[in-house]
Amino acid sequence: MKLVYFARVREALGRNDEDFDFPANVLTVGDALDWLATQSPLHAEALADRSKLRFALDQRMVKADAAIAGASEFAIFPPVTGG
Amino acid sequence: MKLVYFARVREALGRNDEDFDFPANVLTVGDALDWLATQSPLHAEALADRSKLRFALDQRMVKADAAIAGASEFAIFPPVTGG
Amino acid sequence: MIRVSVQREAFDIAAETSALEATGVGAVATFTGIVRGDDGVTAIELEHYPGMTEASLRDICDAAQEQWQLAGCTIIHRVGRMAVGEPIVLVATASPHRAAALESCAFLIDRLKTDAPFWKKEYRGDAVNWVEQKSGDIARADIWDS
Amino acid sequence: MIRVSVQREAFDIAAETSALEATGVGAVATFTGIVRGDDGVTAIELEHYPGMTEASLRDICDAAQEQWQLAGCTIIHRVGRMAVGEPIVLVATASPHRAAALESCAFLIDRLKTDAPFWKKEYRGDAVNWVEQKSGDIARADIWDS
Repeated sequence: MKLVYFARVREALGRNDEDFDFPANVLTVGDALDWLATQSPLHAEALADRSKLRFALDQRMVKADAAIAGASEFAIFPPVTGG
Repeated sequence: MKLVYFARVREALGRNDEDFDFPANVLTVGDALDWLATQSPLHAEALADRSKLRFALDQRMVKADAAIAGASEFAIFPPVTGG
Repeated sequence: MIRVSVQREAFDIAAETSALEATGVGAVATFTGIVRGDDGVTAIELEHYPGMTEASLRDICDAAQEQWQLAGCTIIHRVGRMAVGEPIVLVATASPHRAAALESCAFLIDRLKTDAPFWKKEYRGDAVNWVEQKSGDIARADIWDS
Repeated sequence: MIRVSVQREAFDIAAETSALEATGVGAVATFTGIVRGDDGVTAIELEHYPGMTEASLRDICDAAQEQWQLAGCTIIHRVGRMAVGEPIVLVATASPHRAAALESCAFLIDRLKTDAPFWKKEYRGDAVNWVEQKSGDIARADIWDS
């Protein structure tokens, strides 16, 4: 699955995107965050405060309990601040 | 006193403005309308339906019970329809 | 900044909003009224009361500035003959707050329709008639008093 | 008519309102957001999520057209770096009804602030920080759901 990052998350991770194959027990966005946090100290820190994170699957906003099955693009970013 | 007319009132009277010296017993806008209606059949007709008339004294909107004393310009016109 | 204008020529919305943006606040709202071709109308003609009109538009801007925090308030109203599709009136405001900018535009246009001495004729080809005041416009303007 | 654009360059409000006026209705409203120089801010920089941004802006226009009778709905949002005083965003609507045009502009800008994937950095000279989402913006967007 392609992970894409924006704004503060992108800067904290030092990359725009990366690819991961999640293990079979990763079912939801929340599971994926837990697993990602184990991949590096940088991931652990960037994803620590869930209240400051928002998510999109295939470019649709979703909550942390959304199932990731079938999605090809998983975006993680801070609350939006446009306008 | 200078009378000025606009829109349908102006067209009904066939003039933009005219001057009148109101008699001493004409105190209010309403009195003035009663008196003006006696000046010609054209005035009587143009001023007959008070519900379709609005008034300004020295370019300030007023009601029919407003005193005309001291005013130099008395405008009579239909309800406004701008915008 | 208050700017009112009664004019025959069309207005330049970009120039008007630029002037409001230059007040340094974050929100500019506008409302433009356009000649509608409803019921076969082909053109309109607007008459006004010179002097009183400008004063009443300034009064309406003053009232808006009392009710909302505005850095600028602009009303431009055209007079004379206008074809269907031409702009008639522009109201525009600048404020630190987006809701204030939009709400004050609603106030300005509602108030203008009941307080400013303009009168509108409609043309349908050669036929012409004076437009009657709409009771809905009076009701809408009264909302702001409550 | 729905038109959304995410672009680096400034927009032309006159061209946008002309397109909306050409829909043939009587009322066009606009809201422009401008970079404020509050608290020493000298510039901002906007990042977005290409693809998702345009889709979310179209969704917001669709939602406005469900709620109000609109002949046209336009959202233009700039990205990249902008100095204080520069316009950031334009929302504009055309409707047969003036209240619908103004209210739908308020809806569009409120909704955009919580739903569209833009992120804003503030520059104060060389210092830079990401802007935090305002709880007031969330509360304002929620009003439209009630």
